[in-house]
Amino acid sequence: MSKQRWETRPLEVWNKAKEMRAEWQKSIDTASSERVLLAQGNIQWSIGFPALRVIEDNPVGAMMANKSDEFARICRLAGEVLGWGREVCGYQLNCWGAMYLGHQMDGSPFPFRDLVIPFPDPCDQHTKRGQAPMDYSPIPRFQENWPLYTGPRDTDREKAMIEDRVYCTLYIIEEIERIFGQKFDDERLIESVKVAGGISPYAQDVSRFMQHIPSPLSQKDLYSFYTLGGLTKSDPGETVAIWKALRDEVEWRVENNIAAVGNERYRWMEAHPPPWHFLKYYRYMEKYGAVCIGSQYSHMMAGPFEIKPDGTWAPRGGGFRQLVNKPIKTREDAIRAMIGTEARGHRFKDDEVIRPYALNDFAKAYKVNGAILPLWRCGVGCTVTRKEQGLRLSEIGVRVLHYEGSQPGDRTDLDENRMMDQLDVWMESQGLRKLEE
Amino acid sequence: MITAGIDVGIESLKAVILKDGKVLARGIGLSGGVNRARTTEQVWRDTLAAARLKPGDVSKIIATGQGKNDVGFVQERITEPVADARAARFLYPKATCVVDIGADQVRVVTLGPQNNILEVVMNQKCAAGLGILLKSMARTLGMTLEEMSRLSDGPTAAAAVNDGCSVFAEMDAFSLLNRNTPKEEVARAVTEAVAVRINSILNDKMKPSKESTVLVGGLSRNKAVVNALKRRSGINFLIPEQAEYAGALGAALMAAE
Amino acid sequence: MERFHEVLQNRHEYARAWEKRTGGKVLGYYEPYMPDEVVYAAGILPVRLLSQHEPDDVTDRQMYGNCACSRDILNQFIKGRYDYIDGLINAEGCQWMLNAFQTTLNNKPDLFNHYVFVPDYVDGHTSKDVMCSELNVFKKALEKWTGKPIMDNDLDRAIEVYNTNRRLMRQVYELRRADNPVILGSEAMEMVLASQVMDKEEMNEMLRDAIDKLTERKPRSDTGVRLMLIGSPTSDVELEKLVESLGANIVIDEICTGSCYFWNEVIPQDDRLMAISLRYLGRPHCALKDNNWRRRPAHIYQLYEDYQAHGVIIAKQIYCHPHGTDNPLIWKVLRERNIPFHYFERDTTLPYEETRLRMEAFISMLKPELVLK
Amino acid sequence: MVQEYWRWPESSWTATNIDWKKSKTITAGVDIGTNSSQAVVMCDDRLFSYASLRTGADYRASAGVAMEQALGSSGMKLKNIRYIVGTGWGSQNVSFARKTVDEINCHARGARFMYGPAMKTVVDLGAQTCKAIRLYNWDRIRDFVMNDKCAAGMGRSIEVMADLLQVPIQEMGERSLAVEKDPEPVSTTCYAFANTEAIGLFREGYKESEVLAAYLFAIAWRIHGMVGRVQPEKELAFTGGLAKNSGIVNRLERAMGMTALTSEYDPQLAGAIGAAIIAKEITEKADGLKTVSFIGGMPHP
Repeated sequence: MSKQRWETRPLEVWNKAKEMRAEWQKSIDTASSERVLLAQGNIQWSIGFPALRVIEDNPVGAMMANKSDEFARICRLAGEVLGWGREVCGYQLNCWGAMYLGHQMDGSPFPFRDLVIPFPDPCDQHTKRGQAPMDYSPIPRFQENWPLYTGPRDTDREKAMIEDRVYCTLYIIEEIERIFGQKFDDERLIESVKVAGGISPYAQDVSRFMQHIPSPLSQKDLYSFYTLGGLTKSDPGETVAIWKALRDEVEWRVENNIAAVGNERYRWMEAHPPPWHFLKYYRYMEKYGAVCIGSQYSHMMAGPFEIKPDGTWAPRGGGFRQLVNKPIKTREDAIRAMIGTEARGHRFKDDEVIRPYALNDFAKAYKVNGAILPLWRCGVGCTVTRKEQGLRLSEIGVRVLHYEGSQPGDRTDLDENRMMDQLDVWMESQGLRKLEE
Repeated sequence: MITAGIDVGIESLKAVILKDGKVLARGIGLSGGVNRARTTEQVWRDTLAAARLKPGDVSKIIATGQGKNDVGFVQERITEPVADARAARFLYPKATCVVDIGADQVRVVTLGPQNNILEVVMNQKCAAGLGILLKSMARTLGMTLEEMSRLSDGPTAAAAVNDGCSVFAEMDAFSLLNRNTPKEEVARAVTEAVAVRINSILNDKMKPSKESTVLVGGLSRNKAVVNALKRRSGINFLIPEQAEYAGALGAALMAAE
Repeated sequence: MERFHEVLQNRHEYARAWEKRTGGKVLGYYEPYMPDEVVYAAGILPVRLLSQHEPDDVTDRQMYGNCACSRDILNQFIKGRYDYIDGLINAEGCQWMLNAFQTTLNNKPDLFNHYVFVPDYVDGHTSKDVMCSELNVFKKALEKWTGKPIMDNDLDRAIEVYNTNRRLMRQVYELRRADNPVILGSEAMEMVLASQVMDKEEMNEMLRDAIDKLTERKPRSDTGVRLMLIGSPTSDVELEKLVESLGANIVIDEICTGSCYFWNEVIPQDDRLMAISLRYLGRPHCALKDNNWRRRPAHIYQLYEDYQAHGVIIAKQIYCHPHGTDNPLIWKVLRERNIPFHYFERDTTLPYEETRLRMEAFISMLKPELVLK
Repeated sequence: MVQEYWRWPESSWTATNIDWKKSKTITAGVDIGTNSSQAVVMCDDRLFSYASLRTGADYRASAGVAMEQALGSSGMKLKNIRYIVGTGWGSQNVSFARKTVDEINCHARGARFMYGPAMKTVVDLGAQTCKAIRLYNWDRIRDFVMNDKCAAGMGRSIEVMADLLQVPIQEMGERSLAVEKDPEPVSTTCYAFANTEAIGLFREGYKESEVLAAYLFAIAWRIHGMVGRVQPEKELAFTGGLAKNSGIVNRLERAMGMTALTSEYDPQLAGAIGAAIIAKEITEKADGLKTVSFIGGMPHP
């Protein structure tokens, strides 16, 4: 085996992150016994309700797929017999399957939701998200619009959209106050908006550091981290602290050339969730000295980036980050600040839906040699324009590999051996052989 | 010096023994499914015998093909497209692209100016089962692959079967049979479907050039498929004789370097 | 009757002829929430892009995992079947169609195109305002493109034409409620499909005399079992024809290319665009837009009762995710109400034998005597 | 000549203790499936003879051959048979049949005949399609489902697998049961991918029995999901060719927590027997005799 070019060492912040994740999981499980409301969804302002905890089914489903093939399989079956089609997002199928079974992986009772506030998102699966618990037991469900349109941004066009979103949010808050008799705490909301604005600078730094060669982190590390911002809403202060710690450690790693992959000689990017039950292909690629520097999906916490006219790689702005400096006095101010000046959703997905070229900027900025773009046969938001992006990337000389599976959270129809073979072919056809057997 | 290449395919095994760029012997055998390791050794021994050589005479053996990891007695393993590319360059120095159509894989390898590879496109899972579909249809129609190829060679069929998926395609074929569509017609429809599949993979990334594209692999012996494919893609394929040995040849050439 | 069939079969020729005759422009659209009236008011012919069964070896390059409809529409564009289309509209619906829209534009960037945002939260208090402002933007875009303004009386005329069409179609559907209807499911479905690729004024004429003819027609006696069809949009009547050959008749459908297309009218008000927005936000919703209030099951049950159907066929396109996600509730409701139903998936090709088997069994399940007939 | 592991034995049988000349009504049923064809002759209410063979490309011919073999040396001629019903994928090709009936009704009746009045749910494991049927009264169908597309062609998958592992198709089931604990099922049952899947498992050091187990488990699981959609009752029976594969049936029973009813008849015959019974009912109807009558409406599921 050849000598490592760079030193590697585990991330120290990671243990702390683990604890926080565990705490969060606990807080969800104990919600009902603590008489705390449990909301299905992912919302920025939930902090305003002291006794409201929020859980999205994505991480749950991903976790299940990753931890236990068997349980995920049984859950999917529980959903299938009730008529769920294979097109349904694998996360949902896992999560709601567990709901139908009534227990979680570890046998503990399933935390049933008290209300649903689907996180608006261009992906159709999100649009209809959270209907399962609503159809299963009569609980209220609130929805917002997630405006979308093609072509250049048009602020006049977005006025009505912004008003609509502000109205909806305020309406939902009032409804929750009315239905569940909870008092909404404006102060906490305002504070949290500032905080939420506070995470992103750190997250953005982390993202920027990863342009360094050797990359200080790899996709695996990011996947452990990128949901933290969402996970620990209950204590924004803590979240900011850990992101700061992460930022500092990564900076230090960059200064001392601490690498994620010791023999980094090939950088590749991804788009969208990996097969959560089959993460070992990252390690497999490391045999070739290839490091995954992430994807727009995993750099999401930092917000959407773009290449500025002066050639630097910087966040695109818009969204609430833009307005945190403005004085925020009332609940409405805070909400407006969150929604920002742009109603048109601009998270990673729309960038692709609106213009398949977005990934090219990303590829250039991170100096990648190749890209592995999964084709999720039944995933909607996860598959749309994937092929187009492949073509665009190959135009700028990035080698593209597609592999096919059923769903990110679903083991069905992902042929692992075929995928391994494809990885070998892909690497060897670029003149790379395994460094060690 | 004497080198050898072994192509351990899904359906069949191919071996080539090479001496200074000259082929000494070829050997072919049915891949024995899970007993692939054993059958491969058998084929290898036969090929040696045909070349009147002892194992010791061969300085290097390289294996390729989807089952390459199942054989023990080789020094090295390379992936199929690399071998194909090497062979194509050897047979046609001007080749710019090589297409390998096999039992359940289609590989489109675009060659660069030197011996480098610009792009490899392999079919996705759901487009798999090309050779296998033909095989199992032949079984259903109660004819051999050769007969099927002969019968289905001709103008595009009036009837059509699903071109996205082998299983649906078979379902449609059964329906056709049930409505007493003549065997030939059904065979032709299935062949067309296979051609459509392959062509959509040819379209996938870099379009292969019309004149300097080499066609190899087991299915390249199937006249009907090749003609249907020519019709669809408008590519005038260069097909070497012994096209199915291309992989093994490529491996042997690599071993010589 | 046959005329509708012809128009549907030769829809491309029809549109070309229309273009030549009127010198007007043709807009293709993907989604059921497309505000036809605005387009029609601008003197443009809105044509719904429908799929057809054609071997497809080109779309894999740009698409993957899409439903057969969206794939085939792109396929037809690349193969030049739609060369007469001057522009594309995508009124937000499902993402596969958005994908088809995007990808087609990447192939033909010079086409006029516009994206109309339709609120997902159709019941929302302010959604109608968003929709209305979107229609305004759309109107302006069209005016800019055609170079002539859209006047209120243009809109009124368009609304009138479309409402008439809807009323006539309701009349046709009303005939299907009879104990043995004079019109078959396949014929009715062909009418609706044709109406989505035709000039509505011409369509209305054809409809009027078709209805006259229908009234003195003898009903068929051999299609006793009454079925309801729900599920993904379709662009052909193979299934209807099939069940008719097996002694059944589809008397009502709840499909975006079927009854949902014309079910409710625009209720006129001074703010024309608002009137139109309210119509589209109030229409029987497609599986995707049926979000919070879950109106769809109730609507389905209503139709089931009104048309005295014996059973329900749920036909879903493979990879049609809105219906894949909506099915569980539909199943639940149908089971609760003890309504027999059969669910199956269809693909580009409808495997004849398999489908026949399903339908034959389902029909004889509803009417066991048939087995011994 | 290479051994054809996928080929299953064809069979035919004639009752020795029945004198067909004495019986009142003789009826027959012919079931032309995509992979196998069966013909059955029934005298009054008893099974007289059957033949089961592989369907060729020419469905018409297969039907004829099957019928011929069923008549065998019994001296019975087609004209002796009062009424013949055809069923199965190729039912239209049974030229000598007076009527065709869909498999689902036939399997329901056939299973009723084979498994008796206790049975409430039939699962037909055919080569091309699988069906789960729920019955009420005597032979009325309350609800049924058929596999979706990606679960089609399981019979073919089994054949491909037999070829690949070089295991005779009749032995697959038993051999797969040799494992002490079932491994996770393979990710797909589609025959087009069977190759790479199985090879991969071997690479990971699986034994033959374990590969078989993983594969048959996957098939059983697929079917389990489908059967679940009719909310099966515990008195269930398996018919069709795959029902002979203990590896699938066993795992299915385990997954569903039920034990299937058993019968002395060959499960593959259910369709044909059902057809013959329907033929008999039709004749009885013609003679104005009372058939099992339809009592009440749809019961509440």
